[in-house]
Amino acid sequence: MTILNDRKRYLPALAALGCGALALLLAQHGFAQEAAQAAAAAPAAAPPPPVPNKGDVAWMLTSTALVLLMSVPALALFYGGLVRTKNMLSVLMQVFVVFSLISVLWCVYGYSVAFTEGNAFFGGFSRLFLNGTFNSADGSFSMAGTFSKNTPLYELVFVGFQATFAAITVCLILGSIVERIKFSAVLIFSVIWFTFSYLPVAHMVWFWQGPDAYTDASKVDALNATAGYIWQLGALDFAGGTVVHINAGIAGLVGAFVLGKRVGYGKEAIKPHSLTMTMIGASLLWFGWFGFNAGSALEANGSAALAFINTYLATACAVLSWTFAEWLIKGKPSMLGAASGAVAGLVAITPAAGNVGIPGAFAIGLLAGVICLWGVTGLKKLIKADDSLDVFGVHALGGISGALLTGIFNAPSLGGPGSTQDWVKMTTGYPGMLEQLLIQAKAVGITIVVTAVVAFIAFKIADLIVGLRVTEEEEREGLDISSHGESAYDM
Amino acid sequence: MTILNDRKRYLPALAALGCGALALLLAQHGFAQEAAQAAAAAPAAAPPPPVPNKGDVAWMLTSTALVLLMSVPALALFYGGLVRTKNMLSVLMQVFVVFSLISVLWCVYGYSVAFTEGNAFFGGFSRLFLNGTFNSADGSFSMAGTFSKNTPLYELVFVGFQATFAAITVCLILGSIVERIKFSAVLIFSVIWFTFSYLPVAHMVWFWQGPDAYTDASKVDALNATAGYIWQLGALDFAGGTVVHINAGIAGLVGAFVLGKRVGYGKEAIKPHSLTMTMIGASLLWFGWFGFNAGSALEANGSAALAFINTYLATACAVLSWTFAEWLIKGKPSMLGAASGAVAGLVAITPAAGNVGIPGAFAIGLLAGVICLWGVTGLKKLIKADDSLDVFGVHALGGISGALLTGIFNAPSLGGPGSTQDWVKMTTGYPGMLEQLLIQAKAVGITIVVTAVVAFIAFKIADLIVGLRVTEEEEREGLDISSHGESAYDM
Amino acid sequence: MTILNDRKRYLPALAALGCGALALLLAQHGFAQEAAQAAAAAPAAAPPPPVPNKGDVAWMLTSTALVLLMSVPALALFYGGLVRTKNMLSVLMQVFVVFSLISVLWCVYGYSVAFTEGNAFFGGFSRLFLNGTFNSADGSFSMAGTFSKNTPLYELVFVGFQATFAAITVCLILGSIVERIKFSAVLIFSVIWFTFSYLPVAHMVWFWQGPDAYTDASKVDALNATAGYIWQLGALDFAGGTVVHINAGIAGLVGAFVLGKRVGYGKEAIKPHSLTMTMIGASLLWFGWFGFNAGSALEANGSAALAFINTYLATACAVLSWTFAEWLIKGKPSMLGAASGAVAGLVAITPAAGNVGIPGAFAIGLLAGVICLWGVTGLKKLIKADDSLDVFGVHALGGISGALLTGIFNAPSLGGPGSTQDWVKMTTGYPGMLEQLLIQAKAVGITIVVTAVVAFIAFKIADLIVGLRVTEEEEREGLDISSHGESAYDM
Amino acid sequence: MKLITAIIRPFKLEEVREALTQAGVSGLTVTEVKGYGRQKGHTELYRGAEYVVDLLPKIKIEAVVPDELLERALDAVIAGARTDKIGDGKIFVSAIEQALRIRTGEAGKDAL
Amino acid sequence: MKLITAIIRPFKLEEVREALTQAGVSGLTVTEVKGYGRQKGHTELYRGAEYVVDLLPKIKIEAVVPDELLERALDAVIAGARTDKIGDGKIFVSAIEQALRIRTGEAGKDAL
Amino acid sequence: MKLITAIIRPFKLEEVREALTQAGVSGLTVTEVKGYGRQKGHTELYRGAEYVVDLLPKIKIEAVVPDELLERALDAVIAGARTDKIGDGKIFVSAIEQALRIRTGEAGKDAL
Ligand SMILES: Nc1ncnc2c1ncn2[C@@H]1O[C@H](COP(=O)(O)OP(=O)(O)O)[C@@H](O)[C@H]1O
Ligand SMILES: Nc1ncnc2c1ncn2[C@@H]1O[C@H](COP(=O)(O)OP(=O)(O)O)[C@@H](O)[C@H]1O
Ligand SMILES: Nc1ncnc2c1ncn2[C@@H]1O[C@H](COP(=O)(O)OP(=O)(O)O)[C@@H](O)[C@H]1O
Repeated sequence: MTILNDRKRYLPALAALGCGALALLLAQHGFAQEAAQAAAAAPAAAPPPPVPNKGDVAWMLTSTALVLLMSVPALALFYGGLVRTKNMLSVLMQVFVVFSLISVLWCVYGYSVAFTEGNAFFGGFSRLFLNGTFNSADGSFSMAGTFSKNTPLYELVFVGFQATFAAITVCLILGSIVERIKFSAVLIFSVIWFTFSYLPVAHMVWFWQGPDAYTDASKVDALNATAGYIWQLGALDFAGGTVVHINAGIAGLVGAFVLGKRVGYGKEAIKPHSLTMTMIGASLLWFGWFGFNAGSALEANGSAALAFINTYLATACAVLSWTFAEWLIKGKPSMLGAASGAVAGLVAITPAAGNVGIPGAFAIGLLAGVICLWGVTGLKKLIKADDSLDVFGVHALGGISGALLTGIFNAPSLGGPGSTQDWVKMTTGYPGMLEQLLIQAKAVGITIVVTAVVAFIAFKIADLIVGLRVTEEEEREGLDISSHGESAYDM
Repeated sequence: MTILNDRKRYLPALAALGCGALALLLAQHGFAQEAAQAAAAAPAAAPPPPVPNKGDVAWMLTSTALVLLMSVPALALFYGGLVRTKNMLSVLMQVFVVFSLISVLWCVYGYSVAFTEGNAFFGGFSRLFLNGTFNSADGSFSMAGTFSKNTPLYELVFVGFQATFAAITVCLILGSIVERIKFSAVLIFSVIWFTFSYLPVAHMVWFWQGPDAYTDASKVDALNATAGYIWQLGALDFAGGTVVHINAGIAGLVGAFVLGKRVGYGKEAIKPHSLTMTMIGASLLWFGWFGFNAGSALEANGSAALAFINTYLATACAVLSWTFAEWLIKGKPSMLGAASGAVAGLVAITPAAGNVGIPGAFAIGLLAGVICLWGVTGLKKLIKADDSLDVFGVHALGGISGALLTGIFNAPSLGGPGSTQDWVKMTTGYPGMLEQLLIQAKAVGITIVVTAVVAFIAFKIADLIVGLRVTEEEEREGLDISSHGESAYDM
Repeated sequence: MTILNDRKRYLPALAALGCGALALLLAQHGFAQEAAQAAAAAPAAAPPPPVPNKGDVAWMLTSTALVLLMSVPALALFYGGLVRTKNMLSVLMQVFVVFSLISVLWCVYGYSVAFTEGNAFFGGFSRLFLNGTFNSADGSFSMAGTFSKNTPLYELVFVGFQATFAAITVCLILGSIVERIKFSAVLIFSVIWFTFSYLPVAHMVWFWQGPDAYTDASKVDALNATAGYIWQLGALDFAGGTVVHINAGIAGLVGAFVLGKRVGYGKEAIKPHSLTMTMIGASLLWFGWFGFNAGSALEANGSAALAFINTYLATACAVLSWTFAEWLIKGKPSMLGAASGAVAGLVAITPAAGNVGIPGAFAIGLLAGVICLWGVTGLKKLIKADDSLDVFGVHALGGISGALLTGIFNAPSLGGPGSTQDWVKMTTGYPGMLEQLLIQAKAVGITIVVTAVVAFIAFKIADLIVGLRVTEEEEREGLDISSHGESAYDM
Repeated sequence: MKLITAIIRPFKLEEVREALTQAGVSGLTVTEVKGYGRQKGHTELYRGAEYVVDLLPKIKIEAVVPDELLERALDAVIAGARTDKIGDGKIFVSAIEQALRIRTGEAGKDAL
Repeated sequence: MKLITAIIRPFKLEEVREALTQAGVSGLTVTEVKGYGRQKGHTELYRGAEYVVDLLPKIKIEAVVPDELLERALDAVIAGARTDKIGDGKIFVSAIEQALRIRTGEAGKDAL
Repeated sequence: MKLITAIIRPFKLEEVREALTQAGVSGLTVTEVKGYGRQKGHTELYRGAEYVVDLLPKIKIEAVVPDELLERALDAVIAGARTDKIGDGKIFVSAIEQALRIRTGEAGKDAL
């Protein structure tokens, strides 16, 4: 007992130490930056960098705020409504703190590791503490590329936008392990998995040099070679089918297996305590997802418009297909079904958003609703894990379906836009349905392997350090009181 | 009993069939589009179309997301909080699914029927399945006009923006008929009313050829003749006083009459189960309404700015006037009153938003609060229908007041901007107060007649097919359990 | 008793009278405006004013809507969740109506007094009823300056944006006085404090002539002399550390003292009735605060990007530091702690948002969490007032910390951008750490004195007119029923 | 004095309360309860998880009455609560030895 | 053994509980109830619909006590719950034939 | 007839209900209550304010049974509710003088 208590105390103490270290680092950093700026002052005499379009900036800031909203409160409410009253705050808390933690780590090293040049799997450390994004000597900002030439964006905007992606991805996993995991274990797992699964997958899928680097055909191969491994394969993932949903969905499933079932699972009725909250969550997810998907165009352009309408339409289609399928099969259409259908549609259209046309949105939406309904009913029974809030059935399955269907409906013959084949001349094309499908499958496969292995190890490490589960008594009492000393409601 | 059950099962089966048919259509469509694109390839040699301003795109995407938020979750919560616990999910579900259904139908045929050329009452079928909005052969997007010359917008953005209008309008009606209507009846009614009331009214009020078509005085009459009937009259409806609020408000009243009163109405206490939810809903409506009204400028320009501040100011005024009037008359100012005042102000300023100046916003807001307070108290007693959540008292009455007051405060002498009289030279003017008021009244009258007739028929058809009401026992038990097999709360 | 009742009735009657007077004023105003427009027609022949960038307009409209969201529903929910069920609606109502009231007063005279030229403490009356912002004769809009030359913004957009600041500031105060104050007293206090504390402080801190006026070094002194007193000192307050948070936080504390403690305070358990609502509120505050802080750049530019990422990062840091500190000290990390940490971080980064670099955001966030945790625990015990929802501990303390730290981390040597020293040549600099810190301290001091004195007088006046507190019996029953005749929940 | 405990359908509360008042009962106490008995429950389905709910919402009314009022009060409850369908509920009668009014300290029948 | 059933004002719960503990009562059970009696209710207004609410929130405390503790316990409740205003509530006493502690199977006074 | 009142742990409800049904009890009524007794509560902390919560969530089951079923029913409750840890709860037995089924007017044992 005493040892347990000590362990409990140990973690925040460590964290406090971390804060102190951080403060020191920052102080150093201040001076280091000064030096860096002095050095940077010389080449600043070059012609002024192109200025971001204010419409793009407006849209990307809005999008970033929208994606933040997707985690807090949207995902927290979607998940929180599905657990029992006694665990409500623990879910809200896990999402709130993990979101914050990953956001901070993103600025400390995550962004650098994911989005600067390194090898095909990991980036480098040149942007630690976001060093170099703002030059305090001359007030200038560094620029990030978009998907159009001569269309820069403040790198800080890109940093913020991507931070919300990293943070929500880790939060998604929580749905599989709620109502029984220790809060300290959640934090330890999050740090490890973020570092060794999210960052490399994001780097593999999304890191490349940007269009402006591709000035000449002769440079193409060398430039491509510096890009992420999956990017090099030619995989299409507009807003995170692999990076976000498959990545999180598989990790969640692993967590459900490693943790074991909740006390009473399968015997007692474990009912959602507030589907009202779940509906609010799902609705805000839909709202915020416009930032997630259409924001992934990085500009307020036609691609954003296409991603936007696809996100809208596919989601509405998935609501209908889940609702009608459930009505047909189970006899009654449920609100939780409609809300789940919306999320399924959103997940599936994520990799496809700007990569397919209207026919793709119809098809992906209608299919996603039915596939994920099967995921949380039929498939769930086969798997026999207590994936508490169906992260696997919705996010992994929806993500995989979406990733593969993107390969198909990207085809211009099915109304899709194809993809840029030549970044020097900016021409688009489509390698062929089988080819693209294979590439997509490879991307899916790699992601699954990486996240499964890393998640397993991360959970095991957390188990070693603090133990994964609360005691049965604490679980019975509810995590709100036992882990956080509060009650969600006093009405 | 068996027949009833069969009927119940019949609907989702039909829907499933529909999905299948859709899938087939889409496959065809893919090929058809290819052909169309091949054909379109030739004239594509013409000079490149003007590019939308990214600030406009950013604003319109944001606005569209905001209007989506107005339905899910805002309206759903505003309504849901007002019903009893046992019917909470049924309200959320009706709004969620109707919103999705209409959004999909909008993309299938609604947009085409409302916003392409046809006659003065209905549009055509050239944009079925949004055909032609994105050209997958060359990656180009079709453009929609705005209210300024040479200021195009991606047509897909306009499609999405308008989709949210259509969808929320049908959802508004639900407030009159909740707590007793069958879910299947809701869906059947929605499809019919949307097709035969929303689409023609939208076409009549808002369809015209856009400013760029008006290149020459000689073309004006011919161009005007292709516009919608009410547009031709010269009616002013900035964001949907007629199309949205009167249209829905009258349909709701008809529904309340046709359905009859809720069991226990007037005898038992039928109290809101969560005014907290209603307040959240009203607040999010206010927030989202900025997209609705200021987005209706279709640009991030001065007109949007004017519509924005008017939407803000009139709403605040209506909150005050409702609150103080209620305080004076009933002895206590209520939160539900303040929230209702906000919605009343928002409804009334909708047709006026960019069509009046600051004095108009003050006046319309202050008046709307008092008028709609009377609508839900005095007038309600006269009407004797169980218009459950006061759709008529707030939306129809507020919409009518707003539509008429728009005619008055549009006058430059009262600080209003007048309206564009000559689309060739882009000059504004004001036909005179009586004239404009008469035009507005005509628009109101036509809308009332169309929606009343269509709503009546649509409810009767739904009654014939599946029956309108659940059984008394189901109503007693609550629709959440009897229609959807779930409970909103388990606390 | 009768007198009391009469007094109760008196207030809404007065308000109604006010509405009538307003209507008359408006009618007059219509004509006055016509005359003004005729006069304005002549100089209108000058070259057309520069047109606002649509990206800026899009961003500022979005930001304004976001700040509105921060009051209704965000702040209302954050506060409402913390009170007992029986007072939930009274909190929602106070926020909703005070927000509306101040917004209306802002348009009537507030904006004019705060943001037009007068003396160093108060502005003038040239913009009463927003007169002159829209010219209905020629459809033109007046322009407001930003912080860049030749970058105008529609003045109406600036009016709306600033309206939300004024309104939320008054709402913030409510947290100190809920659960016992009379609704009528709230309104009277609000009007007085808004007029004599908010308006002068806003004028002192934020009023200046804008960059375009600074055309020539010779004009600088004369121009500076027309600016607000604190602006002249050279104080940095990006988005309202002094104007909003210190201003409100101190007023709240005064209110807590003047009103006295809640019945049962310290004896009975006064627990939050729904931390779920508080979490939703805190999350929406975070979301909306991006408009508040990044919108305060008035453009979609690099400064907005910097303010955005700082707002994001500092908040996440404060969540962590509060959480870990509480864990360490109290044994358990709480959801209310995490949410409070977020608000603390947001408050502290407000004056700093665009005025510091990334290192500043890290430091301010980490410190704010710990400082405000002490504010609501240690310091609170010392003060012995029933500052019910810790407005002082979070907003005043966080605001003061933020204001001072802004002075430090503004230093380019610590990664900060410095500030514009010469508005003619637009060059930046930094006066030195001690100097800037002293200026910041002066700004803080002046604000504290003004708001404390005005708040005290305003509460006393409200006490004289209607009395401050409800009866003990009404307080026991709860304000929802006793003051507003409603219940928040009926589940 | 007797304690009447009636388990009734929620929507019948108002009718029963009125009937009891008419019968001369001066006060009563109401509790929200869940009942299990002959009345069939319903099924709830949350994604893959199906639950049979057979605890149904009921209202419990407790009224202490003087002996002479017992019969009239029982009739009143039955009159107000009856719908003739399974699940209408039960009435239980038990003895109360003492009753006190807290405000005045009155005891026995006077306290009711 | 006797069962003391006290209907009191919600905000008096803590005081009554303490008074009972002081008096030697070792356990009790608390239920949120609604009460109807002499105390006047209030009016609620939702847009056009006005409702008179005369079921007021009360707390029901049930404590089983050995006979010898009865008087002291009754005094404790009264001391803790009294405000001298209408609506303070009632106390009812009835007989308990048997008491069991589930954990140990102990019976009678030992089970309390 | 006897009224069995059992105060048990919330998560034991289902087991107790099944055990009672097995024992032949045909109906019962369930109330959410808060209990105070030997079982230790917990501490809650809201910013600076710390509260010791010693009213814990419990479930009250009331079942009226014919005398001959009493013993079996008591055994059933104990079997279903026991965890051998403090806080398992109590069972109280009292006499019911009369029982009526509202739907049919049946009285006595037939009404159960
Ligand atoms: N033996 C019992 N003891 C306590 N409560 C009972 C008992 N039997 C039934 N009840 C209560 O009465 C309610 C109605 O009983 P039920 O058997 O469903 O219908 P009916 O009253 O028509 O026979 C139950 O839901 C339960 O609350
Ligand atoms: N005859 C009764 N049987 C059961 N409960 C009663 C009875 N009379 C009153 N009560 C309860 O006692 C509460 C207080 O009673 P009331 O008549 O309002 O005031 P007082 O206790 O001061 O006489 C009521 O709200 C009700 O819950
Ligand atoms: N004298 C009593 N009267 C009524 N209820 C009691 C009494 N004593 C205990 N209880 C109820 O029984 C529950 C369990 O009692 P407790 O003393 O905590 O544990 P145990 O039952 O193991 O002795 C309490 O929470 C309370 O609800």
